[in-house]
Order: sequence, then C-alpha cells, then structure tokens
Amino acid sequence: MSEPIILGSPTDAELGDQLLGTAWRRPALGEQRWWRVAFGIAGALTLVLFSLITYTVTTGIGLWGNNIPVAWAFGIINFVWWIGIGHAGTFISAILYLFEQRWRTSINRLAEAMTLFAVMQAALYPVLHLGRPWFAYWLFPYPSQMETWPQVKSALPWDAAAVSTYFTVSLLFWYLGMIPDLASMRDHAPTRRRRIIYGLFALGWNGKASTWRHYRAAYLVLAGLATPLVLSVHSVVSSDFATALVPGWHSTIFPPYFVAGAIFSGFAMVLTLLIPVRAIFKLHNVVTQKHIENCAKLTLVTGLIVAYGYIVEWFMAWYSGERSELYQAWIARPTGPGAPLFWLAMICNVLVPQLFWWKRGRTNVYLLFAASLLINLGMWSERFMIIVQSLEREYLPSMWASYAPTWVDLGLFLGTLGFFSLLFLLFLRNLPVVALSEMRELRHDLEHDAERKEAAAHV
Amino acid sequence: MSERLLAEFPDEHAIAGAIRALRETDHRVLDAYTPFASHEVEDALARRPSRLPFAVFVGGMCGAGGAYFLQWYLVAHLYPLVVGGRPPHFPVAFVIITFEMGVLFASLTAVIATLVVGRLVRLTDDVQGTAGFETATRDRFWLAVMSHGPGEPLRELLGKLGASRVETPEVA
Amino acid sequence: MSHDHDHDHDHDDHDGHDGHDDLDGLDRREMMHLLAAGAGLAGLGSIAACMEPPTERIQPRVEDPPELVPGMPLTYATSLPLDGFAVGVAVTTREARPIKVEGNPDHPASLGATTPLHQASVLDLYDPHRTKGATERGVPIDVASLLRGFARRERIRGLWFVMPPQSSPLVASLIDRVRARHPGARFATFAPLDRRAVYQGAAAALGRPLEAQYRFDRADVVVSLDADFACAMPNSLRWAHDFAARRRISSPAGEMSRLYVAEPRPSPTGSLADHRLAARPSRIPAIARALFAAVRGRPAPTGELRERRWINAAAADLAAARGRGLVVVGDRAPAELHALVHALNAEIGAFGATVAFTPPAILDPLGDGLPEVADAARAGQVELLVIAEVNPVYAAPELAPALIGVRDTLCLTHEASETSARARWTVALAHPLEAWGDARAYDGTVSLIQPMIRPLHPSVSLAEMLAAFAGEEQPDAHRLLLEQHRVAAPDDLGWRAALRRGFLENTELPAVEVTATEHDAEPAPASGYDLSFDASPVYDGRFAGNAWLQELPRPQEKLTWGNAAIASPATARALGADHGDVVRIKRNGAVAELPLFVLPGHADGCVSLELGYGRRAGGPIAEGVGVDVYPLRPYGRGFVTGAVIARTGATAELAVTQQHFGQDHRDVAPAASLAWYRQHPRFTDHMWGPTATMLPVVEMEPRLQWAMTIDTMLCTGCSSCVIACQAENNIPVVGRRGVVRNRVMHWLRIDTYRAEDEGDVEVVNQPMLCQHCEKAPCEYVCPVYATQHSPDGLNEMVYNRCIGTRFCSNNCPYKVRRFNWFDFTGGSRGTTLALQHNPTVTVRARGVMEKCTYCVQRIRAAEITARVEHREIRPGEVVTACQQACPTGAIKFGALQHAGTDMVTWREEPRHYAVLHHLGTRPRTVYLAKITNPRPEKP
Amino acid sequence: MAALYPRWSNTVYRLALLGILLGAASAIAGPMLYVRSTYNTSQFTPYEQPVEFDHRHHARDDGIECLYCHSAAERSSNAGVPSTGVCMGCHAQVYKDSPLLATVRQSYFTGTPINWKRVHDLPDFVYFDHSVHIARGFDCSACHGDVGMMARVEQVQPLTMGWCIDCHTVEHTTLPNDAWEASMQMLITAPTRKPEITSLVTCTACHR
Repeated sequence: MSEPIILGSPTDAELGDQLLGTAWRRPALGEQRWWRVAFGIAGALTLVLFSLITYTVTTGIGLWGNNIPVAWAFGIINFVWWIGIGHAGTFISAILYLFEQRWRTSINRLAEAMTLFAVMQAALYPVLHLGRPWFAYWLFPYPSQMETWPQVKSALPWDAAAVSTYFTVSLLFWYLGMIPDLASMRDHAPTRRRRIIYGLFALGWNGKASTWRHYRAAYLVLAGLATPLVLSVHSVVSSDFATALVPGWHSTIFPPYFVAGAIFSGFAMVLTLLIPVRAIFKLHNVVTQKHIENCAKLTLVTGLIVAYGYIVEWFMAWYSGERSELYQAWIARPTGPGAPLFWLAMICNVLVPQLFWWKRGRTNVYLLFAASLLINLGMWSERFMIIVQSLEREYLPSMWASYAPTWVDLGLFLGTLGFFSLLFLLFLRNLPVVALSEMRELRHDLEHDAERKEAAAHV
Repeated sequence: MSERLLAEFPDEHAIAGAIRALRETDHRVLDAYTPFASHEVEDALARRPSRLPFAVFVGGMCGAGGAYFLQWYLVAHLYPLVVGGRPPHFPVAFVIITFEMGVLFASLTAVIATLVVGRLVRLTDDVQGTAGFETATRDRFWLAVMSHGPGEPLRELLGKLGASRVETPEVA
Repeated sequence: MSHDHDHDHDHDDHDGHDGHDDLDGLDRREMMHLLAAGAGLAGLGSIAACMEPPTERIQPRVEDPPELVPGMPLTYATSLPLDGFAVGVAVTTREARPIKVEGNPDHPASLGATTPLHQASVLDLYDPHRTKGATERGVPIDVASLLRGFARRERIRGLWFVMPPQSSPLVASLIDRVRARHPGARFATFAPLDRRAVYQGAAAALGRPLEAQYRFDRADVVVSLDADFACAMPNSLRWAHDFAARRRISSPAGEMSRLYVAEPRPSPTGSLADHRLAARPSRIPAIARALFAAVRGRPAPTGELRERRWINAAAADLAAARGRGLVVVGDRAPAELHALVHALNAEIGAFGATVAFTPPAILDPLGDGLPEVADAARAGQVELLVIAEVNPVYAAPELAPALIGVRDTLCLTHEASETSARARWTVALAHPLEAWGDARAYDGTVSLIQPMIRPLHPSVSLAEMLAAFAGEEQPDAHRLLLEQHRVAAPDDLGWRAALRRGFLENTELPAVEVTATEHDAEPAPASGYDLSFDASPVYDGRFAGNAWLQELPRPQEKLTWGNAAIASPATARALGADHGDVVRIKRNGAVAELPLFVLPGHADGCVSLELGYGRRAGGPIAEGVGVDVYPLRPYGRGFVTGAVIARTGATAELAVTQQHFGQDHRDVAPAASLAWYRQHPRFTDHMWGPTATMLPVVEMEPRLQWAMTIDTMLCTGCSSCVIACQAENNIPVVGRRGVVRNRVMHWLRIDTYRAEDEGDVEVVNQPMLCQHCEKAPCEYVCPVYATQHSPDGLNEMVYNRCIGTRFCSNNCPYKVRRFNWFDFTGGSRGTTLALQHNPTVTVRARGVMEKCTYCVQRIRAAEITARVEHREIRPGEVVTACQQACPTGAIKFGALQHAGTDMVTWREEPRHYAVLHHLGTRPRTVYLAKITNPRPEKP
Repeated sequence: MAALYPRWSNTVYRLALLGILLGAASAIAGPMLYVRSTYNTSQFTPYEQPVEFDHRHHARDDGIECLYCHSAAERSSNAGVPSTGVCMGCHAQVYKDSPLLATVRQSYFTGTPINWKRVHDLPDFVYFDHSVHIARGFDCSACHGDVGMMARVEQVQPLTMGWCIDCHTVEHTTLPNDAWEASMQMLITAPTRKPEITSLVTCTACHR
C-alpha cells in the first residue's frame, strides 16, 4: 500500500473532536487577524459586485467593453470560467466515489462547497449580461398569457436547464452528505445556541440503521446521477459555442475539451483552497501527502487532455481548408489583438502542469499553490482566447474589430472573486470542513482491511 | 407487558454480536443507532435492501418524459415557429433538456424519498432525550430492543452481551 | 409584465441626444446614489413596474380636413434647394407632420433618388437647437414688429444683402422691388463651395457665363478631371442615374462605357473608374493640357510614366469615340482650366452630342461676391448688412473682420452661428419643409417649395425677408408666390396640378449654340504640399448640427464625427507620421492641427481637408467636433499649394466604422474586367447554387417570397441609402464615443474592399444589410423566439420579445445585427425630435437587438392594402427606403414570384453571387460582381 | 442531557418548511394571476370621459352606424375618434343648448380638441389594423363587445396576446357581417388550433 491516507489511527472520538473542532476551536476563527482581514476584503469586493450589478442593470450593458462584433466578452468568459471551476467538486465527490477512490473522502466536502459557491458566481452572469435582465424568466416554460415559449433549439435554454439542475443536484448531494455531521454538531457543540441552530439543519438525524440504509442508497444514486450530469453540464456550456457558426467555435472537440478544461481548472482551484485550509486547521493527518499528490496527478492528466484539445483545434483549422478558420487559429490568435493572452494560456495550461511529472513537483506545497493559481489564470485567458479573439476576426474582414474591457468589467470580475471568498470563509467558520461520518467509516474499513490482511498473512 | 430498552455498546463487534444473539431470543430488535454507516451492524440486522433506487428511476423517467412532452407541446404544437430552416419538431435539440430534467427529478426523488422514508423532517424523536444518547453520534453504538416479557431479564441479558449501559428511552 | 423605466434617464448632465455613453463622466454623486438604491432596486424592480400605467389620451382634430385620415400617410411634392439648385422631393407626412424625404420620380434633377443631405434635412426641421423667433443683441423681440420696422423704412443708404446663390424667380422679382425702394442696395452672393470659376471659365471660352448640361447616358468614354460627378456636384443625382444607365451590362456580351478619373482623393466616382490616376490638384491643369495635346496627336512629354500612360490611353479613347466622348472638370478647378476643357470638348465633338450649354439657372452668377462686401464695409459704405442663410464669419475668416465692423447687421439663420453671435438682429430662418417658395433645378426647371407643416417656431423665409425690405408690412410667401406665377386663386386647377407634380412643366432653360475659343491653363508652381478642400458629409458646415450626417461614415475613409488630414501612405512616410498621429499644417500664417488619415489610393504630396468642422457655435452636436480648416483656405480657392506639414507627436482617436479593407483571400466581393468576364462568364459559380444540408426542407404557407438584388458594379458608396434607412426606421445615433467603441447602429453599411496591384487601387463598394437567410444562423440561437422566419421569407426581429443575449449577433457571419447598448432613444422622448419618428416602426428600448427588416412595415402595409382591396400585391408595389434613395438604382427589391421585375432578371445574370455562400445560410440578398472596363492592354 | 427540542417543535418545524415552499410558489404564481386579472388588462372599468357621451342612446336608440363617427376604421389602421365637427354636425341643431354639450360647443368654437381617455389601449409595439379586420368581415363587437349597451365605454375583451393568438390560429373563412354573437360563436365552436405558421401568426403580422 503506498502512503497511508490517514496518519496515526485516531479513534472515532478523536476524529470527531478534530474535524468538528474546526467550527468552534479556541481561539475562534473570528478573533484571528488573517480571518478579519480576509473577511474585510471579501466583504468589500462583494459590495463592489452588487453596486456594479445595480449600475449595469439600471444603465445598460454599454458600460461594459462589449461591442459589435465582440458582443460577448467578460460576461461569458467569467460564466464559463466559474462553472468550469465548479466541476472538480462534483468530479471528486461523485465520480471518485463511484471509482471507490477512498482518498477522496477527506476532501470531497471542501470541493463540493467550492462547486456550490463557484456555480453561484457563474449563475449570476447569464442573467446579468442580458440586455433586459428583468425578462430572464422567459427562458423557462411558465404558462404565459402571451402563449410564447422558450426556443429549445438554442443552447441558452439548455444552459439555463443544465446550470440550475447542476446547482440543485450539487446542493442536495452536499447537504445530504452533511446531515450526519450536522447531527454530531447538534449533539456536541459547546453552546446551547449553536446546538439549536445545527439541530435545525440536522433534520432530527440520530443515525438509525434503517435510515442509514436508505441514506447510503440515496448517496450512491446521487453520485451515480451527478457523474453524467457534470459531464453534460460543461458539454452544454461548450454547446453555446459549438452550435454556433463563428470560426474557432464550431468544432466537435469542444464538449470533451471543455469538460477536461473544467476539471483541470477545478482541480487547480481545489489545490488553491486545500493547501491553505490544511495548514490553518492542521489537517495533515487526514489530508495527507497522497491527497495532494493525487490532485496534482489528476491536474496533469486533464491538463494533457486540454493540450490535446488545442492541438486538435489547430489541426482542424488547417485541415478544414476554410480560410477564416485557418486565419483564426494560425494568424489571428497568436499574432492578432489579444495575442499575449493566447501565449499566457499556452504557457499556463500546457507547460505549468508538466512540473507534476516529478515527485518533487507534486509534493512541494508552495510550488503546487503557485502552479494552481497560474493554471486558473491560464484557463481564464483560454476562455478569453476562444470567445473574444474568435469574435474579433470573423468571416467578413470589414467587421474585424478589437475589444478592451472597461473598469466595470474588471470590477464585476473581482467582485465575483470577493463574493466567492466571502462564502468560502463563512463555510470554513460554521460548517465541518471534512466529512466526519465518512472519515469514521473509512477508518473502520481500513482497520477491516488491515485485519483481513493479517488473517491472510497468518494462514 | 413488554418494555423498550436502549443499550449502549462500546464498539461495532459488540453490538453486532448482541444483535445476532438477541435474534435467537424472542425479544424484538427494533433498531440500531450508529455514528457511521457500519456494514457489520447492517449485515447483523439483515433487513431488506432499500428500494429507493427503484423510486428514483421512476422519478427520473417521469422528469425526462414530461420534459420531452412539454418541449414538443410548446414548440412544435402550440406555436410551431420555424427558426433557421429547422422543422419545429426537432428531436435532436430536445434531448439535452430531457436528460437534464430526468437527472433533476431523479435527484429530487432520491432526497425527498430519503427524508420521507427515513422520517427525517423533524427536530427530535422518541429516543433523542435518553440520557447519554448523544454518544450515538460520537463513538458509541446504541441498540433499541422491545422486551418480550418484563424488562428485567432483558436488562441482564444485554449486560451479559457487553452493553456498557442500558437506559429506558425518555419520551421528551 | 413589461418593466418600463419610471425614472427619467437624463439625471446626468449632458443632452441625451447623442446617447448615454460617457463612461468616465460618472461622477461621485451618481455613484453614491446608485449604491444606496442598489439594495432596494433588486426587490423593488418588479413591484415598481406594477404601478398603474397612466391612461393615454386621444385628442381628435376640431375640424377634419377631408384628405387627412388618422393613421394614413400622405405624400406631398416639394423641393429642397442647395446653393441655388433645387431637387424635387416627395415628402411622406403622418398626422400632418413630415417624417421621410424621398425623391420625386418626375423631377428631372432627382428621378426618384436623393442625396444624404436631402434625407437628413427632415432632422434639421425638428432640431431642438434651432433659433426660435428673433432677438436684438440677445434680447428676444417680436418677428412681425421687426419686419414691420424694416418695411416702413425707405431709401436706406448702404443697404447690403449677402445670401447664397439664388435661382428663384420669386427672389429675382423681390430683389428688383428692393432695389427700386432702396436705390443703391447691393446684393452679394456667398457660398463656401463657390462655382464662380465655372462661369468665369465659360465666359472666357464661350463668350458668356453658361451652364454645361452633360448627357452621360450618351457618353461612351468619360474623362473626369477631379470631378466627382456621381456624388458631389450640383446635378449629381441625375448624372449618376444617366451614367449608370449607360454603364450597366446585363450579360457578358453587353457594351460598357469607360471612365477615366484623375483626382487627388479617392471619391465615389473614382471608385467606379476603369483607369484612376492619383494626381495632385496642382498637376490637374498640366494633365489637361497634355490630354488636349495628345487628343490633337502630339503625345504628352511631361510627367512621370503613370501619368503619361493614363493621358495617352484617355486621349486614344477620346479620339476613337468622336462625338461619344466627354471630359468633365471639377467645380473647384481654376477658370482657365474650365475654359481649356470647353475647348477640349469642342475638339472631340462633344458639343451638341454629350454636352449642351444653357443660360445658368443662378441669378447674376458673376455679380457681387463677399470680397466686394468686405471692401465696401472697410470703406464704411455699408450701413445695414443683411446676411441670410450663410455664415461668412466662420466660412470666410479672411474677410470676417471687415464684416464684423459693420454697426447694424441682421442675420437670418437656421441655428445660432458664429455670424449671428455678432449680429445686432438675429431672425430664425424657416426650413424649406415649412415654407413656401420656388427655385430652379440645375437644368432650369422651376421647382415649387410647399410647406409640409405649419412653422414649428416663429420664423421667416428669405423671400419674406426681401418682401419686408420691399415694403410689405406682413410678408406672406404664399401670396407672393401666387402673384409671381400669376395664379388667380389658390385652388386654380393648373396651379394645384403643378403643386402635385412639384414643378412647372417645360420651364427648363433652352440650349444655346456656342463655339469654344482656345485657352491655355499654365500649371501652378508645385512647392511644398498641396491642400485640397472638399465638401464633407456636413457639406460646408451648415449641417454640422445634424447628428445623422455627423455619424454618416465617409464613402472611402468610413470616418465619422470630425475631419482628418487625408494623405497617401507615401506622404505619411515622408512626414514620418502614422495613421492617427496629429500633424500641424501651416500656410501663410494660418495653422491647423488635425489627425493624419492614411488612405491608399490618395495622391502623393497632397493632403485633403474637409470643410465644415471645428464649429464654435451651432448647438451641442456641431460645436467642438473636428478641426476648422477654413483659416488655411484663401477665399474661394478649391486648393492651394505651398503648405508646410509637420508631426506634433500627439495622437488622436479616429472614429471609424470599418478598420480592415482587404479581403484576405476570402473572395467576399469578387470583381473582374469586362474582357476577363467575357472569357469566364461563370466566374462566380462557386458562390452560387444550392448547398448540401442535412436539414429536411421546411414547408410553410405558400406566400410571396421577398428578396433583394444589389449590383456592386453601380454602387459608388455615396451612402444616401444608409441615411434613408436611418430616417425610415428610427435608427438612433450613438455619438463619437459610441462609434469609437464599434457600437454604430446603422442597419445598412457600405463595406469597401481595396486591392492594391502595382500602385493601382481597385475598390469594390458592397452595401451590407441583413441577408434574410433561409437557413438563418441567428434564428436557431435565440433563446426566446425574438427572431424567426416568416412564411414570406423574412427574418423577423421582434423587439418586444428580445432579452438581449446578443447570441444572434455573434452567430451572424455578416455582422449586420445592432444592439442598443444604452437607452439611445430616451433623449429624443418629449422633444421635437420625437416628431420625426416613423409611427409604423417601433422605437427600440435599451437592451434590444435590431437589424434591417427589408422595411417590413412597407411590406405589411402593402399586404394589408392588397387584402382590403381584395387583390394580390402588384410587382414593384413594395419599395424599400434604400432602393428608393439610390441614385444609380443599384438596389432592387421585390418578390421572387414577380418574374418581370428587375430584382428577378438581375438575379439570373451569370455574375450573380451570394456573400459567404459556402456557409450554407442561403441568403435572400444576391449580389452581382463588379465589372470594370479597362483598355484591353493595361496602359 | 435535557432534550434539545420539545415535542411540539416538530410540527412547528414542518409548518415553517411548508410556509417557505408555499411562499416560493406564490412568488411565482402571484404575478401570473395578476397579469390575467382585470387590474392589469383594465377590463370592465368604465372610464369617466370629459363629455358624457352615451353609446346606448346614439348607437342603439338612434341606430347610428359605428363607421359614421369612427370613419377611419374602414381605410386606416387607426379607427379614429370623431372630431368635434362631426358632433356639431347634428348638435348644431339638436339639443342646441343642452348643458351636457357645453364642453363640445366650447371646444368647437375655441378650437381646442376634446381630451378623451383611451379605453382600448394596446402596447405601443403592437400594430393592430382595423381596416383589414373589417375587410375580413369582423364586426366591431367581436373585440369591443356590445358598445350599444354601454353607458360608458369599457373594455370587454382582455386584448392580451394570447387572446389575439387564439383567434389568429383558428381556421376560419370570412365572417358574415352580423352581431356580436356570431363572432363569439365562431371562437367557441372553432376546431382546435391548426399548428402551422400562417401570415396571421407570424410575428411581424403585429410587431414591426
């Protein structure tokens, strides 16, 4: 067995105190300086976000840098980037659960929380980037007295269905997984006030065996459902571009290429969040070196798939014989307006993950943290390359133009980063960061394996 | 007259042994309360596997079928506008929302079924108030047993089977 | 429930007219106000919309005039004069207010077409910044009492009038009456784009000042010496029509005319040229002399190779086409050059064949000009100076100090101008659409001007002002007009027929037999850089307050909102400056700093400057846009030499609507020579015909299928279709910053593609509008059915259903969909501008896509009329606004089932092609490739 | 430890959850009901006009044709409201000095138009054409109800898009020009919706 996934053999009680203790340890998070600074910055950026939303809704999308032909820019880049980050959480908690990758148990709740908060940022943009956001409800088939309905041949109602389904299923999966832990917190929180609050959310859980039986069946089924869902959601997001006619958009590689890119940038964000949280809450015994290494390995794998996606894009552009495709892939992107972001994407998405071939690369925590930030920067500029650069150099040379963001664009993007951090900090403070009941189950399984191995060794 | 007792066991093996032992007697084993989903206890109780997945399948199919019908009814029947030279009824385009709604309704069915069947939409229940019962969500394993006759003989039997504590459930 | 903005949008400082786009104009106060409202608005947004909408009111007329049915448009004929020459127009009115100017098909100077200035004139009528009533030294006074005051005065000494060139018989008789009442009164004419040289040249060569009437429909070979006859000369509409009639071929076997053009700056006529020579204006006289010599058999020795080859080729063709050739010279040429060209035309037998001479329609063309007024003013002889419709303080800075010296000045002006600011009295000028009057067309036809609406503000027309000085206490232009044309009573049948026709029949001036005497034009010494002064989209500056014209992209440069120093790449290299660098131009003490605009095809050693910018008065639209270049221009000169140009190191942002002019091997706008077309008639076949598709054919209710055919061989790029579309469909203006950010709203744009091979620049103008594709890529991506296909083949855009995802604009390969980034139309709500809106077209709100609809309001109106009259729609009954305005008739619209119409016959020509045909969108707009007719062996 | 929650808290908890669900549902259903209610469609609200014009007297008792006053309806998209001149056509002689007609006389002699309130008000982006509907044989009552019975004109039909579409998608031939019942009858007995886009249902039939 390679490195253990739980160091030392903590008893259930010790596990309980350590993992639930993150919510009420002394000194409480609230008093620590770094927490107050982080919370202050995140709160300020969230305020900036909502005031810029109001300003955009009341004044018009003209405040952004969008123009004709580049009608989509920061709005849709941020949407695809955030929803991409969201997919690693479900990948870890659902797909790795089906593959019985037991190391996923200690990081699945943190990843799933990251998914929820990322999808909340993503879901903001499809409504905010509309010219008339107050009619966004026309995307849903409500009984309208105008007897007009959404047009389901377009990729945007698919997006609406996919993103809302994804958010709902992730929320249910995350909450279902947390009910037993909330029950533990209801029973062992230090103050009565906290226990009443946790009790409200624990739905009266007390670990009845018959309920566990249904619970485990539901958990397995949800994991089974979430797996095709996460693959379909980012394929649908890629269909926003794949079903279009724009040179550089309509290629069949997009669904797998976008899903791989999503999981790639998702794992980068998991690493970005996991490394500091592990240090703050000293979870080294449950989030061991093996977890970090596995995340790095999966980042490398998905990074290579993304690199393959780029190669197919260039090859198909040349192979199609269509001048506008060739010009887009071979001339417009590397040398046209916005070329620096193209090269940034290539460096960060293709070269940086190659560090993870070496063990030192996969285990040096500081290197990993830096690499994860670069990868997410690279994935953002890849979306910029796909969306904005393709629209800048389209079919008719007479309508070639260039795009530049405005301060409202940048403010909104930083605002979403702030709002995401705010939600994540609140999650760290109030909810158990690691899935306690699953860790206990894991510990007991490991013990059974050890006993069976010894029994087999004696025979 | 029969009496209900709650016994606390220090670990998995103890409670599993006790359950197997009690099944031979004519005392009725009501339910076990464990801090995590322990396989041993489950095997010992030997209850029917949960039929929840079947309900989820039905929920999923209803969601998918309903979504496809709704799309066809609205887009191809009520107001069959032609876009992009595509015929109003265009099954290829309906597939995605059908799949998404199938997954959504399946997931909703799964969670709602769990809450309903597990009778989870509550804040407290009959055993919650028993003294010391909070260890059920920490590291101890509790067993609820209905005694056949008076409670006393069951109490000793549980003691012999390794129960570290036996309580009568408080009806708060 | 619709969410209409309950709070008015003008809470910020500037006038909403040019759209809300001042990003950096956000002040702190507004930011805090929004922050506070931020939290509340999200919740209140939906509730605010539920408040009861105010009940609308209906106010019927007190007395119903029989012909006025509410909701039905009425079209009246009138004329729009410009510097003395009138063009007959037909103005559509709704509820007794003019909304759209169209050409008068019967009028000889229009034949149904209009120029951008005519289309935009309706906006000037409703300009909220017009002068209203009269003021004396800034104090408002009553117009009638002012006129009565002048009417009562007799024998005023030192009475001078300055007005634009006049051709109106009514004005002529009034001038005589004023001279009778005030002996010694002098009448001077002033026009920045002066045509005095034309008449001086004619007088020198032909004996007396005559007007040349060209017959381009008979000319097989046309040589244009710096003459943009298809777009920027007084009779351009008629000449463009005639030239196109002779030029167009409907099959490879057709015979084309050949056009030689020598000009400094690429112009609309130059874009159609078979042989175009980029020549400095100072070289044009030399070229003309060499051409004259070559026609007489002595090939020209002077000039460098390209010039000589061009001259020899032109001379050869002119000699070969004796009696069917024509040489035209631009109005701004010096008098001797005009004389020389008359002699040249006589030499090639053009007299009586392709050119005839008539007495000029202009009254007293060689009479007093502004210099005479200035001399008299300096000599103190001017007591009372009446300046009407012109702005000499701005447009003649050399002579302005003398004019400002005059004590009593009366200024009759359309908007507050630099001249009216210094006048003692200012009186509002009546717009031609709200006044009675008459004027002669270029060929002399007396065209009538009748009001479409009661004057919006107390104002006076020039005729009424002259009548006041002639002693009339209550001058009434209508009565004066009736007396002038000896009409007994207003309801006289003959007079009503004339008003309905728009002009008096066969009043064109008779041709005069002349012979031309020999003249020579010695070329000006070429030192330093030449400066050539052109008319701009705002003409000479009088239309600078017109937002449509300010935002109209120039035909070749696509520049809007302001002017630039236009030069060739070689000149830019010589100056060491690049596109957008600000250069300082100095000549005889006058200085101007403008951004440099590098334009391939422009003549070297010469810079083109456009008049009409840098206005210091005239309303918020006019003031401060572009740079005033009049100081560099000596009075009345078309071009000057000896300018010194240097880089200043600063750069400036050029608001252009098209930035790339190459076709990048994509065969978007194919062009070919006639010889090559005859060898490969089917050279555009790869861009035609059905495309493979997996999609099943969709059957819809069988109805007329609307389509459009555009012949790029005739499109000069003059852009009157762009403004016609803007006037018809309530298209807003986005302002300079909006254009810089690629947010222009025009539904129809002219894409110009340039190809350079060894020095010659081939130009193709391609009007690009919604193609109404049968497999429209924009339709299947709209999530809310805001755009879909109608049974009669239209790609419909429903503004009230659009939520503004803008996916349709991304997916349109032609990029013809526009988006309302801000509330562009809010500024006009509640002002007189709203009166111009076409009530049959929705005025779009913020956040909504819009695009060309093939004028669907006209199609549906024809459909409804046909259904009410229980008949089918007749071929040619539906005419789109762009088709109507096009001088060369390059745009044809109609139904595919109407086999006889031009639209269908043109479609079957072998040179037909669809733009981006290989994408399988199956556009309904079909183009015809441009064919040029160079000499078989390239000279 | 003492029980954290009393027994009755379960029912309170379930009621609270139910309340949240119902609240969300009503937030969605509420606007839908409001949109269909007469508050939004402004139906059945008789408007108080500047002149007490009674259609019952003119249209029913005196049998004056609709098109006499609203003459534009046959030729134009806009039906038009009669000018003061049309009123004075009769009222110069009939009821010459009745106080009810003071406003009409004052308007006629001073030249200021009467400021009527618009009863049937479609949104500005809808282009309804009277002449083509009358040409197809529709009677005014089909959309305006039986104005002859109304003291003050009120809106009878919802005039919502759904209402127009129901009529436009039904296969019908030209109507006999008779009263209100026939046109309404046609609607009720009409066969079910014919699922095809005709020139009546394509969007630019009404939105341009």
